[in-house]
Amino acid sequence: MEIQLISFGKISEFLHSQQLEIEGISDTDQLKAYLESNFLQLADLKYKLAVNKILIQENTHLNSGDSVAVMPPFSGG
Amino acid sequence: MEIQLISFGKISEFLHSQQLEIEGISDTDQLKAYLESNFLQLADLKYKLAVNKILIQENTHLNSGDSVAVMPPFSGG
Amino acid sequence: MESKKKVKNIFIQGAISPGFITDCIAKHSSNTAIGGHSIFMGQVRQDEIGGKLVSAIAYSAFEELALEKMHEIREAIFEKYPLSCMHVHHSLGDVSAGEICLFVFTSSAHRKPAIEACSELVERIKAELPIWGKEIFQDNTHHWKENK
Amino acid sequence: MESKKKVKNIFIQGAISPGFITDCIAKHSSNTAIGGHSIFMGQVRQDEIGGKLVSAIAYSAFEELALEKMHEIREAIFEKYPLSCMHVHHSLGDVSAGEICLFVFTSSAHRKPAIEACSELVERIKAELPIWGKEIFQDNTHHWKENK
Repeated sequence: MEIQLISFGKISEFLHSQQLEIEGISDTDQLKAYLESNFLQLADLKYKLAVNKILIQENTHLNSGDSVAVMPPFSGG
Repeated sequence: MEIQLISFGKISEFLHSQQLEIEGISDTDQLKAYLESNFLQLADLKYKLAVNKILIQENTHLNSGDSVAVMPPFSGG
Repeated sequence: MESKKKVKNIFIQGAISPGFITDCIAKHSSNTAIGGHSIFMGQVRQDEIGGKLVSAIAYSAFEELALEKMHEIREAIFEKYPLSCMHVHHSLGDVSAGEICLFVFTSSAHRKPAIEACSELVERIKAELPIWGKEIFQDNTHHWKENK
Repeated sequence: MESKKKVKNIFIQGAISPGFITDCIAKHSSNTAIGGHSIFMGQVRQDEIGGKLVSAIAYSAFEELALEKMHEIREAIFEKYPLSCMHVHHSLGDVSAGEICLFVFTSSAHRKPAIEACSELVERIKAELPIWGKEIFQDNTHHWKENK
């Protein structure tokens, strides 16, 4: 399936925003495992996900065409 | 002895700033009793005294020539 | 620290103008050690008391005692919080409804000291400075303000 | 209360100018129900990190999510405190050391709601809005800011 990946802050320096074409992934826990094994720096960071522009706290089902934002700790203000 | 009386706020409307020429008074408790018996409205109010521009919390000895400020509750800001 | 700092005058005749406040804010951008500014402004309300509207507050003060006390508060706040700057201005005389009568401005490297110092200053100014507000109604009668 | 209020834009390109802040303050003297204004301004510090001086912070945000979240925070704060007004502005892009990057302004009939709402807004903005600051050094290297 197709996931539109959007990355921010320091994460955007090694994991670029992109269209991901992946199979065998149906929820955000699986996506995190996939990303952390492909982008090792991510495993060392605290980060949050937003699915279709909604911040998620728990494992969330993914559909083809969903957008997933990968966000390091916020540092506004 | 002579006391320079300075009054503020609503107290200044009935107890005007003035030179008081009084005998038989040697501390602020006595002065308060004298003022409250001569200016009955004062007895119904909360007020503070400052002797020679220093706010006092306790009974304080008075000397001739001292200034005594009679101040209602503060309402700045 | 110098213990005999000069006692600053905090009093301004009449309302504190937006221009005065602006100048005060603009002056601080040159200090690149500052990370946060906290400001409080007190404004005269057109309260209704007993069916009458407040048109202005006339402020009076025991100025010498107020300035001594403010000096003491200033030193205590500088002692308690790591501040870069602290500015306090209070009106004397008439301030119309809608105008500013109190301006408190604190700056620090971090937000928390600036915010906490500003808030504590406002409380202490209201509770401890010998200043009185006389609320003047539109018909020229008056009522002495009481802080809650 | 209307639950589908318009989502306001809080973002400003570059620094928040003293003139912008002044205009915002000056607009509020006409509201004679207001008794207290509380303001917080965040300013970019020229911090030294590893021997290098910060010359600017470049802010980026997940704008849509930030505006939705800010809308939610705004409604919660209006629900919790009796405010007359609330204004929040945050920079995007480059803000030089000494310039303002965050402006929070609350007004209320009484000082306490204005002060408490302002302080709570600043905390929530820092913790909950998806905004990132990249500290740019004078040699053009950078360091991603971390809020404490």
